[in-house]
Amino acid sequence: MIEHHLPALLVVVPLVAAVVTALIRHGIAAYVTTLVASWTLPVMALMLLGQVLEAGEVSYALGGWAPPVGIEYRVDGANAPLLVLVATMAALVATYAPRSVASEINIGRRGWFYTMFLLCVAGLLGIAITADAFNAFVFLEISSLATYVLIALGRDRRALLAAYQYLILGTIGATLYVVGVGLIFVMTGSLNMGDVAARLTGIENTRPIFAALAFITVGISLKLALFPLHVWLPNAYAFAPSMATAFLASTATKVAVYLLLRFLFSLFGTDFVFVQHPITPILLALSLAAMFAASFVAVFQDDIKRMLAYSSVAQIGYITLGVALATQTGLTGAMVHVLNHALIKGALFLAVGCIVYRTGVFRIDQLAGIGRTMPVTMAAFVIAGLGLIGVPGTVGFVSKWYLVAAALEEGWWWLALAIVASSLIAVVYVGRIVEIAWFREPSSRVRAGKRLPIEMIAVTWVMAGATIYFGLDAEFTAGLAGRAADTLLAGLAGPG
Amino acid sequence: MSQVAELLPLYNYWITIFLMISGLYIVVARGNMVKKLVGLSLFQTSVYLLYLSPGKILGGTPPIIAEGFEVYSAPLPHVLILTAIVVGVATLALGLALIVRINEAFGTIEEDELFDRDDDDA
Amino acid sequence: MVLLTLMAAVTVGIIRVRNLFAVVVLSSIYSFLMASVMIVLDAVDVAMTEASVGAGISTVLMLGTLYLTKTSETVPVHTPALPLFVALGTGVALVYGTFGLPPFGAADTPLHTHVGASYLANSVAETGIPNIVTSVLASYRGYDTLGETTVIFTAGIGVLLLLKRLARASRNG
Amino acid sequence: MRLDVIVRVTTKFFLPFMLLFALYVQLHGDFGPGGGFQAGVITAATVILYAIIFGLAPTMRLVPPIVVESMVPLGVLIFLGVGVAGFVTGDNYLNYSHLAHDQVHGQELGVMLVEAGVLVTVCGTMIAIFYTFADRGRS
Repeated sequence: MIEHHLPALLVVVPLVAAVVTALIRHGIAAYVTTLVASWTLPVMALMLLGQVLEAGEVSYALGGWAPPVGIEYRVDGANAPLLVLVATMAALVATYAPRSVASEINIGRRGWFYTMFLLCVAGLLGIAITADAFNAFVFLEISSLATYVLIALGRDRRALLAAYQYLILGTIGATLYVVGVGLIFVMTGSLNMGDVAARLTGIENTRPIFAALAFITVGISLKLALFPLHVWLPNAYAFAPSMATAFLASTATKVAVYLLLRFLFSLFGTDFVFVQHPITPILLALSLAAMFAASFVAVFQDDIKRMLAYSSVAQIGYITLGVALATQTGLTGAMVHVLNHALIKGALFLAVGCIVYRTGVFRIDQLAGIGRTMPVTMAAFVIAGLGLIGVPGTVGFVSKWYLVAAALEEGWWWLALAIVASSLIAVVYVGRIVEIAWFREPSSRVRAGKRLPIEMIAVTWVMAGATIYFGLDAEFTAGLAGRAADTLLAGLAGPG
Repeated sequence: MSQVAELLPLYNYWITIFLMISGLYIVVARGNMVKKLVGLSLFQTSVYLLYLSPGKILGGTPPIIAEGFEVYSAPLPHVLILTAIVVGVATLALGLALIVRINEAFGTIEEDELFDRDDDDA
Repeated sequence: MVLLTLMAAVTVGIIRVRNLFAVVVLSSIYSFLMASVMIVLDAVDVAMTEASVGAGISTVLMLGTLYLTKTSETVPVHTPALPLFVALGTGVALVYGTFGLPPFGAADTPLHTHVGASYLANSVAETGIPNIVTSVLASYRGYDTLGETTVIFTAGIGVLLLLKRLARASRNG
Repeated sequence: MRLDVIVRVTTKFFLPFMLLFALYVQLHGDFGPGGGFQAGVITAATVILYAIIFGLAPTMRLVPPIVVESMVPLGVLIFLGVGVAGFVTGDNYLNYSHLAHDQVHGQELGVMLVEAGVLVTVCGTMIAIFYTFADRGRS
């Protein structure tokens, strides 16, 4: 019985928890609620993944109204891994959170801070699971509004500016998305993605549909921080509270990537988007620009969180690169990098959270000798950093392997070289941290500080360990990613 | 009236587009944060027209079933726009709250001045 | 049509005027005009909401903000070339897109024949509610409305988090 | 707040009618334009008008902030609860069909409850936001 309702429960449970935390307000009680609720999520997401692997896809009609009249939740090979990712990250970050939050958020605000976190989780899960274009917008706004608040609660006053900037750009992005959906809606009369895909056949080449494609792509690109539209991201990540940064960096942009893929492949169809229109060169150029320019900027950052944020922009470039190739291998590479980069960035930001908790230091030059005073944390940082570079044996290598393979399949050896070359820039910025952390005398700022709580180190290490585990045994993640690529390429218009 | 009816479709969309461009222009060009938010809501409101215009049937009535009426306008766009309005006002409220806090923290709500100050901090 | 022209005029006003009070008042007028246009378009529920939200709540909130901050805008130092380009680019894309749209006021567009028709045909029998907007809002697409309520909830708690003064201990930073 | 006595008297005269109108909009939403959202805004407007005319402190005594702030999540909780009731009656989430003895009544009941949830949240949020803005300006 309960198995049948899992798709709805996955979103409703964090919503109920959010409401409960808002009602009780008390910091500790709210935290316990958050922890319990967020640990039920990965359980449910894994059960759903099991159902998908068994049955192919799971559809759930909300309100009992069959789509397209009602809103449908639909889990298939493409979004099931993403749901597992978001749910697991929510649980891990919630476990990590209490003392980190206690050190950064005023006691009077803690209860509601968790409310915002849960709303953000519910919003992201809602976007990932829905098969209704407008419903996706509503949940996009839930997660966005919650994100703005989370960012604004950072300790630095510039956090407010970062949140404001993100609010403006995020709203523009969401509005452009709504314009695109509106055009599709007028042309097809439907909002359900599968139904739209079926009804689009035959009228693809009309102008409104092409305009809709443009609006939706640009709108979502703002959200996923595609290269020239990434301006909000570095500040947002740099000034948000540690725990929020770790969660957002590993999930928010990934969900936006998924939504874009859903539209490009499932809804408009691979043929229409990539064969008839010059999307591939544009996306390819932007991806390459992101990989090089953002990596390059990352090298010159003074603030460790900003450095990692720019590195995120660069890594999103790798993901869109795989998308631009629009082949099975390329998409597999993109999807596997979605999962892998989430693990890597999660581990890195959690490690930074540990450093900030203990020393309060953000600036890279003040981190001198931190490797000697916090060896356990920094070891995790370095392992994840190696993943960022793409050293064999880490998850980063798996992603790059697929991307290079996809590039070579097309016969574009220069692209394969570019992928390897841009990884070398990552060596520079990760190497810089290693040099400062281990090969300099510890400064007084790094020596002093509180004891690090066990749960923070433990979660950081779970994440860092995962980057190694899935790097050595890539069967699981690559298998899921390959399945996702198949599902996306098959489109929704076909049978089923 | 028939001439008006012929002109109306184009006019509707032209105004919608004009409003959208103006809204977007205000958001991107103006440095004052309150004005930016006004522009943002202009931008959002213009989208409402884009949804509602195609839903109208000439000679139709609002979608409330009653005797004596046969032709009704499409109800679904109305529902979507209701939701969009709500989302818009929620964003506006949050944005204004942020502006108030920014004004307290920095003493200004002009972006140009703010970025100058930001450089001093760094 | 007259209303639409008036709206365009008000928009020009909003762009030009630098006194923020005037801008807020103009945007309130704009919302009323928008609500009138919505009535013409048969969207009575939406018009009611726009009038109460756009002209009511938004105006109150903006005036509250102005009271807490400043009321006039400084002259921008940038040249408006880039913004103009962005805005016009969007406009061109839209003009391009709207040319293929079905004609205004026609009854045989997909919007009316597909899902919309089934709501009109079945609502009274299935839900007993003659106002289709209500039945779609609360039942057929009730989940969207749940999301919408959650958006309000998020914004409400968010504003409280940002602005509510704490009973004890001042915020650091 | 020394305002003209005419304003005060007129406001006092109008307030009950505004509340009554909100109730009408809420309950008549099935047949005419209106529903939980609009009614919530009108109700909130009544309180805000009272606060503007008679001052914030008396309004906060009449409608305490703690009540308003609890209304915000409470409305969502009603909505979510109606949805969960769908599970209990053996249907999908937010399916109201079996809440009452037959489908049409079930739907009507469900819609009414959901609209009530919307009213509570919207009204609570609007008043709460107004309070915080106004309160911020007092210092």
